Order: sequence, then structure tokens, then C-alpha cells
Amino acid sequence: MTMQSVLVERPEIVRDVSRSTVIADVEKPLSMWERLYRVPLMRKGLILLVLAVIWEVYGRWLDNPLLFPPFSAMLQAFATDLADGIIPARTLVSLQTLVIGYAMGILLAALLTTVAIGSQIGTDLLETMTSMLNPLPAIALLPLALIWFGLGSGSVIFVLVHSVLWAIALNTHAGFRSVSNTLRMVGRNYGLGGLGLVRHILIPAAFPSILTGLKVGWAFAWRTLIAAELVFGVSSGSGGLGWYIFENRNQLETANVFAGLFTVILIGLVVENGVFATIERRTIRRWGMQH
Amino acid sequence: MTMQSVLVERPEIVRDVSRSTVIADVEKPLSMWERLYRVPLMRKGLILLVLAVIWEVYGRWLDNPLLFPPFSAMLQAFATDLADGIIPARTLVSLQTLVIGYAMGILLAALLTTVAIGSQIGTDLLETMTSMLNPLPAIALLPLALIWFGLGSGSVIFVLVHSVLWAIALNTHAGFRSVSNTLRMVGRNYGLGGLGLVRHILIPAAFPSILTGLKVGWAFAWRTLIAAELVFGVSSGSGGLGWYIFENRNQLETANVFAGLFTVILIGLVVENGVFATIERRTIRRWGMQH
Amino acid sequence: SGTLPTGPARAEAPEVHISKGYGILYLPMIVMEHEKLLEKQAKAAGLGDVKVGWLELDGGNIINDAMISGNLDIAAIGVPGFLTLWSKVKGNAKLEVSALAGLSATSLYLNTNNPNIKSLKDFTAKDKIALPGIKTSLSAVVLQMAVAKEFGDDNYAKLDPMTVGLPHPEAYTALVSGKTEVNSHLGSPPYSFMELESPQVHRVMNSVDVLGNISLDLVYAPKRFIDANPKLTAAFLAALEEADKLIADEPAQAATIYVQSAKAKLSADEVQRMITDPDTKFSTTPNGVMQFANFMGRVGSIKNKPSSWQDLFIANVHSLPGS
Amino acid sequence: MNRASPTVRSTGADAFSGSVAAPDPARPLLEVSGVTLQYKTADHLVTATYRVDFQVFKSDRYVLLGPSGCGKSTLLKAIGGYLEPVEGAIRLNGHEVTKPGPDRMMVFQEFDQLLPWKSVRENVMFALTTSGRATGAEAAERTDHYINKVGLAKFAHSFPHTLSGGMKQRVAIARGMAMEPDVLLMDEPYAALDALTRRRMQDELLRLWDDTKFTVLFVTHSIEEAIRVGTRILLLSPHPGQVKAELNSIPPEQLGTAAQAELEARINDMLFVH
Amino acid sequence: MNRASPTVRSTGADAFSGSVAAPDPARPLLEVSGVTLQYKTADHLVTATYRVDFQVFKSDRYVLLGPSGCGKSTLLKAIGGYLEPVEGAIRLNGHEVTKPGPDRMMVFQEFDQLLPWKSVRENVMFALTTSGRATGAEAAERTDHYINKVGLAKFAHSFPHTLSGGMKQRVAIARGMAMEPDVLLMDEPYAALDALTRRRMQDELLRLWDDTKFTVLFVTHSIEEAIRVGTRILLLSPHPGQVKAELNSIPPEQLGTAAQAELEARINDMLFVH
Ligand SMILES: Nc1ncnc2c1ncn2[C@@H]1O[C@H](COP(=O)(O)OP(=O)(O)OP(=O)(O)O)[C@@H](O)[C@H]1O
Ligand SMILES: Nc1ncnc2c1ncn2[C@@H]1O[C@H](COP(=O)(O)OP(=O)(O)OP(=O)(O)O)[C@@H](O)[C@H]1O
Ligand SMILES: [Mg+2]
Ligand SMILES: [Mg+2]
Repeated sequence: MTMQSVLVERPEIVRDVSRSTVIADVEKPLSMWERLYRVPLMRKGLILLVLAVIWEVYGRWLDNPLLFPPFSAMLQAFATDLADGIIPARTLVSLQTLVIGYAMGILLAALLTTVAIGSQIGTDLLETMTSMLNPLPAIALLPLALIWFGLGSGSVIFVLVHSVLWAIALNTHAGFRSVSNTLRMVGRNYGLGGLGLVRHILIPAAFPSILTGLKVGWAFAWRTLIAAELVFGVSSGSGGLGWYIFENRNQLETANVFAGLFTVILIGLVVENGVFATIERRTIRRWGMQH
Repeated sequence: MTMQSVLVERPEIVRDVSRSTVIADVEKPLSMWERLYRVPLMRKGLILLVLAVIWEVYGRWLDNPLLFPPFSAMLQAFATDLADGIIPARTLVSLQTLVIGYAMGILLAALLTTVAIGSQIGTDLLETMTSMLNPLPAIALLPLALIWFGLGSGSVIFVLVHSVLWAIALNTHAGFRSVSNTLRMVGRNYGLGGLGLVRHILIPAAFPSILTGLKVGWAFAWRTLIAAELVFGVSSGSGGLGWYIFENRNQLETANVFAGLFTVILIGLVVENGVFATIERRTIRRWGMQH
Repeated sequence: SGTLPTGPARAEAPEVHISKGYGILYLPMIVMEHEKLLEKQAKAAGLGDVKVGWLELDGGNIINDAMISGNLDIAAIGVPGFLTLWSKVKGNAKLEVSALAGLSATSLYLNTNNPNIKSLKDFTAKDKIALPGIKTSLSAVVLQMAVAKEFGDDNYAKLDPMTVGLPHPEAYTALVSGKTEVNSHLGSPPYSFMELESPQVHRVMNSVDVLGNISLDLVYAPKRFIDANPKLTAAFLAALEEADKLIADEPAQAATIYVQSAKAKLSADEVQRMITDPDTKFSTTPNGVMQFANFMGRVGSIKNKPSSWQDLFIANVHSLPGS
Repeated sequence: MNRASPTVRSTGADAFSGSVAAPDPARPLLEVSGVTLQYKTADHLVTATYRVDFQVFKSDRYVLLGPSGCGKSTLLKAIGGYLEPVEGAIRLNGHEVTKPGPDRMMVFQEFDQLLPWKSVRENVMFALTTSGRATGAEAAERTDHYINKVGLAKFAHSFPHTLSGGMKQRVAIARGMAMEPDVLLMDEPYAALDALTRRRMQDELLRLWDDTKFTVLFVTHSIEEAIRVGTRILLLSPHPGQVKAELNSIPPEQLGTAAQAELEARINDMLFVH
Repeated sequence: MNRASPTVRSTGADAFSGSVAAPDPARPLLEVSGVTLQYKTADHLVTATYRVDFQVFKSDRYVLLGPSGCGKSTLLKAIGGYLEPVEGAIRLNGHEVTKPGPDRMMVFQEFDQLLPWKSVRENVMFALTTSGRATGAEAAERTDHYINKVGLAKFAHSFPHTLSGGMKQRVAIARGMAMEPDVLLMDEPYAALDALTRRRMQDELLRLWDDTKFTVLFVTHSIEEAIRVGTRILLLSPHPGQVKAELNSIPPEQLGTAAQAELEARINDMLFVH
């Protein structure tokens, strides 16, 4: 019989699977280096070290401390102004404004995307507004900001919201629209609709996109804040990090300028690895939405 | 028998399904209004009209054309400078720089995310760089830009890349990481890996996220360009839209300032509805990835 | 210095990058560009066809940065901005800079739409004075100097808490429209003049009355450039003189040039009125630069103080009646 | 049209011989009449079902049987309220179905119907609490009961992405049953289950039915399962789906007898030959 | 350990009686020895299979049978090269499996295994061309051939999201077969198919096997299907999966006879009772 002829014949096997088998927890042994490599902080620390060394070497080679000081010079200025309490005070001022603007941006984005997901015209509204307003630079808002909020933090927050809102709204909306039809149907099956659907289904399901939006928004909030603190005259004395940078730049204290920027970098690292990474670990990574 | 007692009994039915049944193409009739409402351009046009009316009314009510001219005044200035060829010329200059910077940003983002998706340390590198550099305002790059590219479009492009790169990279990378394990496995089953996997599997699968990144990047490129054209100045007569806005601001031609911004808005609308919407329709909508 | 081998082919730089600013205070540079005066003078000095790249840059920071990074050869800048850089790089042979000549002097008006303000003494915490940049910009330093005159050196920063940073056009708009909390502005022409055309606005102070008709802007260059290009430097000075002369002799033509090259919407007549204003002076002779230097030295803004104005300027102009 | 009006049955493969029941026979719970369902895609129009009529009465275990792609899932989705018919109407208790709701709980065919951000237990519990079908202690109790029934007590705190395909489907079944809806719509719920588990689930369904007499609409591919689980079986023709026959199943005590084999053969013939 | 070494069979449920074949019996194509597979999740460690041994010889139609969640998919993924065993080794042609490749084509259990951005035809064709298994006209020809075989010629230009669950799986099957790999790994490929379509697919598989004598590893839930399709059947115990038995199936001519019923009963007993 040709069909069986190619088959290797062998005896049947029947085993007694004792349910009591103790199943050992097997783990592959790892080398020291592998174990260190597995700690994200170690890897990132290494990267930071390499970057700092590059900065230092390039700075020294350039030998133009007025334009680009080496890492060590910056660090010294940073340490001095940190000890003086100047940098912490300025950072605090900036962070306050930033957090308010950021939070308001998130709120407005939530509102806008909720409206957008609810109807076709809502989607059109969001798309149109975003494509129109998002490319506008802060100076476009200057006149309106002056009329509506006057000088000072009101206007800065207004500009911050502008820089945060659209990026978050775009990401959130795209995330919402990528949510699988099945999950949507499941939610509606529970009787959810409108806000309930957004809150219980769309937001968690689109969380990877939303997180990206929040990250991008956070970064742009910083950029805008630093720039806005210059444009929108801070009343002197009340300035934040942006003002600190500007002031030192005017006085050509370049090391201090970079110390200010370094503060921004540090905050960025802390927020990424402290806040965003934690959220990611507790949510999308845990839910199997990130690979 | 209790089990059957609750059941309604009824006769069996057997039908002759003739395969030749002509299946009519049934379509629900739509009212005129519904039909108009279905055309995206109509809806968006309506929204734009409403916004223009609000602008006009608010502008007139404010009655301060120096600060915020009504829509009609702006439109007049726009028409004049359009006819003069000033706005087209300036727009062209800006667009050239913009497109180069944008394209380079995309390229670098592609490179970075490809490296990032390839290994753990790559991911760390991207995450670290993004969280560090993304919040930095353009002035942080100024010294390096001046050293490396001098004054002029080289530096503007450098700054543009900075404003585009991170947002696109973040979105792309998050998109890559959200691609389902099954699709990844399918790709690897074909023998794809590294660049091949990125190109043939990850990019199309993460396309909704990538598109969002491109949109955000595009908007921020504009913002940055307008601001950067001021910082890096112009060699005689070669200014772009940013410079046009700056000039008119200095001359207190507020209507023209807004005409410049209006140009940015128009381009935003055209790009969104012409380019991005088309891409969306031909890709993710067609592929059932957007709902 | 100046010992570079001077072959006939490449005696001095074949190309020079110059930055001017935006506005009427840079008129001599605008005229120089428009009339190609530097090219003319360079040719006359036997330097052949020198290519001149003109740039428009806004703000002292970027000008200084561009200079330090070697992207500029000659630049016009506000006096305080120059002094800050000069003091900072003094002793660093690679980066040292020298002023070439004075550029312009004009009046800065402190205008307000608050009828209660008659003098500097009347400003209260509620008032906001707009300046292009607080504390360190040209206007800010001029205000501080005026305040120091009024209230004594120790109180030079008395009004600083009331200042806010706002570009001149926005400040003008704010003042004239009266819709915002900004009610005062230390402005330069044309904004300062235009503000006064509004019935609600009046002048509190004229900087010329308090500080004299001092130079607000000057022209400077890196020492290395000056040393390597003595003839070109001289040619530049000559071109500047010629531009100044043209402005003085033919104000109408200068105004037309300004309107043309700045694509200003102002009429030539208005411009002419501004440039012939008695407070506005275009001269290579620096005037009152030491006032700035002394003041900034006193309040600690600069660490290296020049002992005389000649310390700041190249030898070519030392013989002028500067101050 | 030869649509049957519900009367006391007298013909057919005499399977049910119990007494005639109480519910008003004139009023079906669910009435699908002349329903044509279509999908509009970018490229063309796909007709999924064409003028389908059938009626489901209270406590029916109604089975939809038909070849792959004939529109069973689409029909179920339309009844669930997710799709609007382009022709005809779907009525539940006499009211036209316009939107989804927890009275018609759906078990989808897809594996991604669990909320990935909720554990197995939370998935079931959340359905109960948000829909308001149960709250507090009752919800918790019902949740645990049904998770136990589908044999996933050990995995109650696992997230969906760590489950096998069959386990995911079992969670969806537990969720559907825990809701104790008026109509349970199940789209091939047991397709991913092994013979043993499948049998257990079928028995569970029948036991639950004995308790609560709920109505279920059940899509399956297996003729055997249709006969085991269903009281009435709708046969659909291939794409686009049209009603081919509506048959009565056999009572449980006849399972395994010649009656089953006979019905199986009959259905087989109807589906396979045309 | 009582692992069987492949010898000429002499015991067991005497089903195969053909002549002994040519291939070197000492060298299995695929050798799974002592394989333990685990998943590390954020919360805990899940052991999917524990010390599983078996050997697949060239041209085997090897069936994995076991309850839901016992680790069948996991095992298949490990053989596919996606998972590394924490214990034991998987060898293909004597070489340890380290990464996936087109020599082991996989048909996954999930419905989302088609590339959504490619039409049905492109999905199959792309697999052939990127993996280099076929190019140009040959690829096109093979593609059309297999799409036809699974009955989707009419839908060749549809995108996956417009297909029903069963249709998606059929595309995946067509893709897997078109690749004509050394080993075809199929994870419940027919679960979403109706009885008729399923039978057709099974026949298609057997016909193809007759032509090319490829090796296939097949996960199924249906004992009947295991017997129909398989030449050798591996029974796994519930979670975590361990080898319970490895049986020979019956030759096709004995299908429908008492031999089949007997084997079915035997497997049933082994799986259901322990
Ligand atoms: N989203 C969609 N867009 C367009 N066409 C679709 C869509 N979903 C299903 N179809 C088409 O509708 C028809 C019926 O699909 P449906 O999913 O209802 O079939 P089914 O009977 O459930 O099949 P299966 O048993 O394979 O699940 C098919 O031809 C399919 O191609
Ligand atoms: N990604 C994962 N992370 C953690 N655990 C997993 C993962 N995938 C599967 N498991 C676990 O591994 C075990 C075996 O899963 P597997 O998918 O291999 O089962 P299966 O035999 O294919 O079941 P089914 O027949 O239901 O598909 C299960 O207990 C499951 O919970
Ligand atoms: Mg279906
Ligand atoms: Mg499985």
C-alpha cells in the first residue's frame, strides 16, 4: 500500500502520568554580565555615561566654553546653582506652570476626543481644528493671549495648552479609532455608550497611543514653557527655568545655560523612567499590549 | 416531560433555495441633507465657515484691528499679497526648508526605531535619548547648530529635525511595540528579521501610529520653522513665511501677520485633507485598521 | 599681529559676513548694503571684488552666538550686548572682540497711557513697563541707568519688577489699544513716535534728556578678523563714514533707500522725519559708551571694565572725539 | 411566501412529544423577517444574508447551522443590534432592535473579545456590574460560580493574554452565562474547545437551561452539536445566506439512538447536497 | 525512561500493515526531548508543558491531542522556533531549533494571522515570495491553486477584515499549504470550519500528502479528526502538558469500521479518565 509505505512504523507508547510529579521550577542560569544587562537602570546608566563622556570630550576638543562648555564645566555650574537653591527655586516655578498647563491640555484633549468619537461631525471638527491650529506657532496666540489672560502665567498656560492639546488629542483619537470592533461591540453589549464607552473601553484599549500622546505632549510642554517664559515677559523675580536660561545666556554664562538645560534633561529622565515607565509597566505591559 | 414543556412546538419548514435568485442591490434611500452630510468636504466646509464667522464677529466686536483684525480684513491682506506674489514666494521658501527637514526627521526616526526594535539596548537608547532630548527647546541646539551649520537653512533644518524626529520616533516605536505577537511570528515564519521584518510587517501593522506621528511632526515642523526663521535671520530677501510674519509684525501690519498665519492654516488644511486623509483612506481605512 | 604672509592673490578675506539689525537704527548699514559701499571701498583699497554677505539678525544673543561660533565677521549690536561679550572674552586670544565704530544714537521714550504717571517716581507695582527683554536688553539697561540717576545707584533696579518682556510692536499695540495690563513702554522710533500720536498716550521720559545723546548701537568684529584684514576693516570704516555722510547730506534719499530695502509700509517722508530728528544721530564716533561701561561695571553686570573707550575700539578710531 | 406561523406542531421529524407549553404561541420573542444584511466596503458591496425569516420563541435553544461565510455571525450581530438590516426588520418582544444592550448578551467568535486590561475574574464581574445585571456580593458570587463552571478557577487572576485560545473562549462563555440575559447569542462558542471540555460546556448549558429556561441562539458548525444543544435548527444556504430549512431537534433521551443518526443524515444531505 | 526508540513496529493497535519504508528509521526528522516550556509573566511563572518527549519522522501526519490549555499551541510555537525550552531540546534534522523559518510553516490558531494590509491573494503570494519558496509565475500559479482549493477564489481580492472567521482560517491554511514546507505546523486549523468545509479541507490535506508526502504536525480537538488525519497521535495530559500516550492511527480504508470506533473509544478513555 503506497500510502503507508513511506511511514516509519514504531510501537505505541502509553505512560503513566502521575499527577503528583513535583514540577521543579527550572531557571536557566545567567552570567554576571547577563544579569546586569537585564537591569534597565544599568543599561540606561551606561548609555548616559557614554553620552556624558562624548559631551565632555567634544566640549574640550572644541575649546569654546562660551559656546559649548564641556560636561564637567556644566556640572560645576549646575552644582553651584543647585547648592545655592537657585535652580531648585526656578524649577519649582516652571514645574507649577507646566503641570497646570499640561493637566489642562489633557483635560481639553479628553473633551475634544470624546466629542469627536461621538459623531461624524465631531470627528471632522477635531480633524479640522487640529490640522488648522496645530501648526500655528506660539506668536500666533500672542495677541489673543494678551487680551484674554494678560501677562504672566495665564498666557504661558494658554500657550502651553496649545502645545500640548493637539498632540495628545491626535494620538488619543487615532488610538480610539484603532480599537478593535470586537471590543467596541463588547462594550456596547454591556449597555455602555458615549462617555461610558470612552471611559471603560476606549481609553484602556487605546492606552498605548494615549501614553505616547502624553509623552510627546510632556516634551512639547517643556519646550514651549522655556520659550514662552522668554516671549511672555516674566515679571522679573518670578521667573522659572526658562528665565534662568535666558538670563544666563544674556550674560554669556554658557555653563549655567547648559546647567538649566541639564535640569530639563534630568527632569525628562526622571519623568520617563519614574512616571511613564511605571505606568507602562503597570498597564500596557501587564495587559500584554506592549511587546 | 418538563424539559420540552416550555417549548413552543411548530412545524418544520423546508424551502427550495433557488441559487438563481436575483439578489437585488438594495440601498436605503437618503434624504438630501443626509446625502450632503455624507460628503466630508461639505461637513468640514461648514465647520470652516462657522469658524470664519466667529473670527469675523469677534474681530469686529473687539474693534482693535491692530491687535486682532476681523477675518475680512485679514482676507483682504491675504488676497493682496497673494496677487503680489509675495505670499507664494515666501511660502515656497518655507516649504522647501520644511520638506527637507521633515524628510530628514522621518529618515532619522526610521533609523532610530529600527535600531530600537532590534535589541534591548536599542530600545533603551531610544527611550533615553527621547526623554532627554525631546523636552529641549530649540535654543539648546543653537550653539551646536551654529558650529555645525552656521547661519542659514542648514541650521533651520537641524532645528526642524529636532522638532520632528522625536515625536515621530516615539509614535513609531510605540506602534511597533503594539504590533500583535501573532503578526510578528507570521513575519518571522517567512524568514523575515531585522530590516525585513520592520519593512514588511512592523511598518504596515503600526501604520496608524506612524501616521499620527507624521501628523504631529508635520505640525511641529511648521511651528518650529516659523520661530527658527526669526532666530537664524535671513540673507537679504530670501525670507520665508516666518520672516514675512516677523516683518509685518514690526510694521504693525497685523492683518498681514494674520494673513501669514492664515497661509499656514491653509497649508495645514490642504495637507490634512489632501495628503493625510488620502493616505488614510488608501491604507488603514481600506485595511480595516481604522473604525 | 598682522604678520600674516601677504601674497598678492589672497591678501585678505575674499568674503565677509555682516549682520545688521531690523529698524531705523541700522540705517547706515542698510545704506551701505544698498549702495554697495563696502564693495566700492574694498576695491578702492586694492582688495578686488570682495563678496559681502548681509544677514538680518534680531537680538543680541543670537548675534553674539553667531560671532563666537565664527559665522560672522562684522555685526551691529546694542552697546550693552557688546560690553557683555567684550568683558567675557577679554584675555581669550581666540575669541576677543573689538568695536569698530559707533553706529547710531537716538532717543528712547518712556511712554504710558496711565494719566497718573508724570515721572519715574509715579510708577507703582500695578504698572507694567514693556521692554524687548527685561534686565539685560538695551532698553532695560537704559531704563536702569535713568532710574539710577533718579533714585541713586543703589536703587537702579527699582523699576525692574514692573518691567515685562515684550517686543516693540506688541508693546505699541498694547499701549495704544489699552486692552491689556501693559500701560507703559520704553520704546525706540518709530514705535515711540507713533505711540504719541494716540491721544491716550503721553511721554514720561526721554532718554536723551536724562543720559544725553549717547550711542545705542555700535559695530564690532572679532580681533582675529581685524588683525587678519586690516585693509578690509579700514574699508568698512570708510564705507560706514560714507553711509553716514549720505544720510546727513541726503536724508530724503536715505529715507527712500530705507523704505525700499526694508519694504516698509511707512512713507519716505515719515522716515525722513525720523532720521532728521535732532535726537537721532548716525556717526562712527562713539558717544557715551563709557556711561554704559561704568554703569554696568558698577552694578556688576560686567567683570572686566574698560579704563577708557579706546580700550573697546580699534586703533583706527582712537583719534575721534569719542566718549 | 411559505413562512410558518407558529402553531402546535404536528408534522416533521416527530421528536418532541411533550405537552404544549404555556407561553403565548402567537408572540415570538424574536422575529427576524425578510432580513437582508450587507457590508459596504471601500471596493464593493457584500450581501451577507438575503431575506432571512425566522422566529425564536421564549426558551428556544435555537441553532444556526450553515457553511463558512454564509452570514451566521452577521445575522447574530444584527440581532445583537450592531448592524442595521438594509431590508426587513428584527423585532424583540415586538420592538424593533435598534441598538445593543445587555438583554442580548453576545459571545463572539473572535478570541479578542475579552478586555485585555482586566483579569479573568474582573472581565466577568465588570460585565455584570456595568450592565447592572448584578452588583456587589451577588456579582462576585455569580462570577466565581461561572468561572468555576468553565474550569478556570485556577486562572481567575490571570490576564487574557496569558490564556490559551480555548481558555479565552471559556471566559467569554462564563461571562455570557453569568449575565443570565433574556437572549444569549453564542457564535461558535465551543469551536476552540477539546472534545471533553466541549462536552462539559454543552452539559453545563443544558443544566443551566433546565434551571432558568433562558433563550439561546447558537451558531455551530457541528451537526452533532446542533442536535445535542438545539431544540430547533435553522439551516442556511451558502453565501449569501438564505433560509434552507428549519427543523426540530430530538429530545435528549433520544440522543445516541437511531433518531439522532437519522436527523444527522437528513441535515447532512440538506447542507451538502443542493 | 520508557521513551520508544523508533523500530519497526510490532505491537500496538495493529493498524498499519504496509511494507516498511525506505527512510532511515534511526533518524527522526523532528526530535523533541524532555522539553519543558514556561511563560514568565509579571505576576508568576506558568509551566505550559513538562518534559515532553516525542519524535516525528519524515512524512508523518502527527497529531497532538489534549485538553484546552495543556500546552499544544505552546509546543507548536517552540517547534516553530518562537520559544526556547527551559529544559530539554528540540532538534530538526539533527540541528537544534533556534529561530523560526519558512521550512516550518505555521498555521496559527488565532484569527489575526493574516496581514491586514494585503488581500487574500497577496497574503498567500507574499508568503511565497518573501520566503523565497516560489517566485514569479510559479508563485502566482501556486497561490491561485490553493486559494481555489480552500474555496475562496471569489474572495481573492478581499481584505482579511471583510472575511468571516472561517474564511480567514482557510486563507491561512491555503498559505500554509502553498508554502509546501518540510514540516507544516497546524494549530487547530479547522476549528472554525463547518462540517462540510472541514471535511473538504481534510481530504485536501490527505490528497496533498499523497502527492508530496510532506510532514505535518497537527493540533486538533476532535478525536475523529485525529484519527482521520493522523498517522500517529500524541495524547497530552491536562495543564501542564505531559505525554500520556503515543498511538498509531488506522489506515484510511478502515475509517468508518469498528476499528475506528474502537480507537476512538480508547482515546476517549485515556483522555477523559485518569
Ligand atoms: N466587516 C465586513 N466587511 C465586509 N464583508 C464582511 C464583513 N464581515 C463579513 N463579511 C462578509 O459577509 C459574509 C458573511 O460573513 P459572516 O462572518 O457572517 O459568516 P459566518 O457565517 O459567520 O462564517 P464563519 O462560519 O466562517 O464564521 C462573508 O462573505 C464575509 O466575507
Ligand atoms: N503568553 C502567555 N503568557 C503566559 N501564559 C501563557 C501564555 N500563552 C499560554 N499560556 C499558558 O500556557 C498554558 C498552555 O497554553 P496553550 O495556548 O499552549 O494551550 P493549548 O493547549 O493550545 O490550549 P487550547 O486548546 O485552548 O488552545 C495555559 O495554561 C496558558 O494559560
Ligand atoms: Mg462567523
Ligand atoms: Mg491552542
